[in-house]
Amino acid sequence: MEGLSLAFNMAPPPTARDDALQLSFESWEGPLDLLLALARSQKVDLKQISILALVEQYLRFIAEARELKLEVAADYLVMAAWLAYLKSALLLPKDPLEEPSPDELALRLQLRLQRLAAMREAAARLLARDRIGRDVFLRPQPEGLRDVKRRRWDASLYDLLAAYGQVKLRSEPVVHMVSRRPVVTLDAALHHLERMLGVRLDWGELADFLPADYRGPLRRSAIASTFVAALELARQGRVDLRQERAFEPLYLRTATGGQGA
Amino acid sequence: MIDDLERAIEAMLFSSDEPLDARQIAGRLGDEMTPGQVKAIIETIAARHAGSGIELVERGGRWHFQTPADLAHLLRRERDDPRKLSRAAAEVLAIVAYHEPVSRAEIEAIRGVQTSKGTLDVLMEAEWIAPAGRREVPGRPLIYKTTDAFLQHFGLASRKDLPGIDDLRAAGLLDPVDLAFDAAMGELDLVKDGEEA
Amino acid sequence: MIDDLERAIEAMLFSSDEPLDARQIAGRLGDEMTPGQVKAIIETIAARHAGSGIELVERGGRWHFQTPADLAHLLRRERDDPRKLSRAAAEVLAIVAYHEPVSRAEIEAIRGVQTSKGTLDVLMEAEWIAPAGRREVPGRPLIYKTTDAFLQHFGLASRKDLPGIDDLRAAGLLDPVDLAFDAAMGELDLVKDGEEA
Repeated sequence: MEGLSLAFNMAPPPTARDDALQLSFESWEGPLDLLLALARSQKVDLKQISILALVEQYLRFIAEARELKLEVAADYLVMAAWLAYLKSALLLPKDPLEEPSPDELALRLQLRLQRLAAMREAAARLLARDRIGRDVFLRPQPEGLRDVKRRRWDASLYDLLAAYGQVKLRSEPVVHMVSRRPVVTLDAALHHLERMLGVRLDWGELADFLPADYRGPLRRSAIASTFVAALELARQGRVDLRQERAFEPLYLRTATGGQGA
Repeated sequence: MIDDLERAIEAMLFSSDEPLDARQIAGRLGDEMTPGQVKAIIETIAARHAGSGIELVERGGRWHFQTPADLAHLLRRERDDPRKLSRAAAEVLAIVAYHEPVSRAEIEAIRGVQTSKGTLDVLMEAEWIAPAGRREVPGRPLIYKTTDAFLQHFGLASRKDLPGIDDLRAAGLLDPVDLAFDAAMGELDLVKDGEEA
Repeated sequence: MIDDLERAIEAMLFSSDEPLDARQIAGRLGDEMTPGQVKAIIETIAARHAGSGIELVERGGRWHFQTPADLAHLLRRERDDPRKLSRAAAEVLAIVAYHEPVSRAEIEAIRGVQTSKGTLDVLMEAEWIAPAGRREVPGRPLIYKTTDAFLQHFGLASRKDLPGIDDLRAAGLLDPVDLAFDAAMGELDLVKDGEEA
């Protein structure tokens, strides 16, 4: 326990009214910061610091602040309560069953103070380095290394001509041309169908009655005209029509009288 | 070992945001230096840097550091950035090519839509069109024509090589309307195709 | 006579607006140079300028020219006002630098107070610290590290140059309290065991 017992030496505590420590809570960044400042006033290495003395300093500081009716923030009071507990635990005869032991709590506090102090000192050393703009200087307006992008536009002759085609199409007056389509008139179909029926006696499919030389669009027209012609002749009772069901081939023959579909 | 005064003047010239003359430097040093003495030191510094990648040069009695001109290509690199010409720009370019010289208003009349200034800028940046004077009409609008670079890029010996309207039609480039018509008559086409096959 | 490659690299470093690393320089030279070869040349240039009024320094693997610190009094002017840091910001910066990567909770454990959002923001805005991912613990807190700009600003060649970092590490002062506590208790136990034996 050599290291720790050394830590609890009762060094004469500096008063809380020490010049360095104004009784203002705005100067402190929380209880740990205040504790570190108080520890520094012991003017010993943090490893050698008396935690008990530090606790006394802190409690006295808070007590004085309250006497002076200063607003003491809650976290300072929480720390004060904890330190008061630590103090009594350190002073009372040790209870070996108590976990964690007050010595351990004191050690933890000491370790935290050491770490904060180390970082505070590191920050000071960092800020004291040769800093750009304060101690060392750069060129104020370096030209900079630049990559200048040179845009290269890409288009093919096809793109150009296709674009022009579009322009022409847009700008030319729109003329709708309805092409003359070859048709087979109803009269022609009737005439042809009558002729075919005269030759053929049995059932025949509608397509069989079409002129063989009608091809392409003309054939489509011939189907339509012949169909209408067939209906017309059926209406006149001159042909019989038969179809198994919708969309099945349509059959026709010369009327045999009263047996139409 | 470079002496302290020389180091100080060198650092001043380096970190100054404008060229400095000998009098300014002498003033900042605060010593009992004459501009002539400063100038002598500046020349020592300039000589020390001669032939390196940093030069100390005099411009109208003031000195500053700069990089040598022969290294400019390393400091400012140019790189190609290929971009596809937009449809609108292609149309404008085609109109200029077929109708040159042509003003922006005329281009718009032919295209039937407004043409942004940026489109012409792109074509000028590509060096495919160039201003060709002004049309002597009210407002004296700028007129544009295509360039040799245009002919070169599109592999044309001259503008006369541009296909005429009939050629375009024969090539199917005036087809889109027919295609649209046929698409509407799709059923018919299918029947026809089937029968003709 | 300074060779062309050396001149070129010197000019690049001189005109760059940010510190350059060997890879960037090699890339720009476009030659078949390895970063290692570039580095050797950079070191030749740095040696040539050593002791002059312009120094070539390395910061985090990148090089830049700057004036020597001992001439600051001649070069400093009123306008030069490097970012003034609050004590809290300076402490947070130091904690990030010496402990990186570090979470906000870890920073707060050391300082014993909450860190206001503004403190980290100031340091990030200065580009001295930057987020470095998340710690894979419950809550996945963001962790922070220092940047190359931090090394540059504070004149550090690398994090190894942080003042006193080796001593702090050796003293265990960069270890968390828990670890240090266990270590201290371990020593005590050894002593105790020794006494009891």
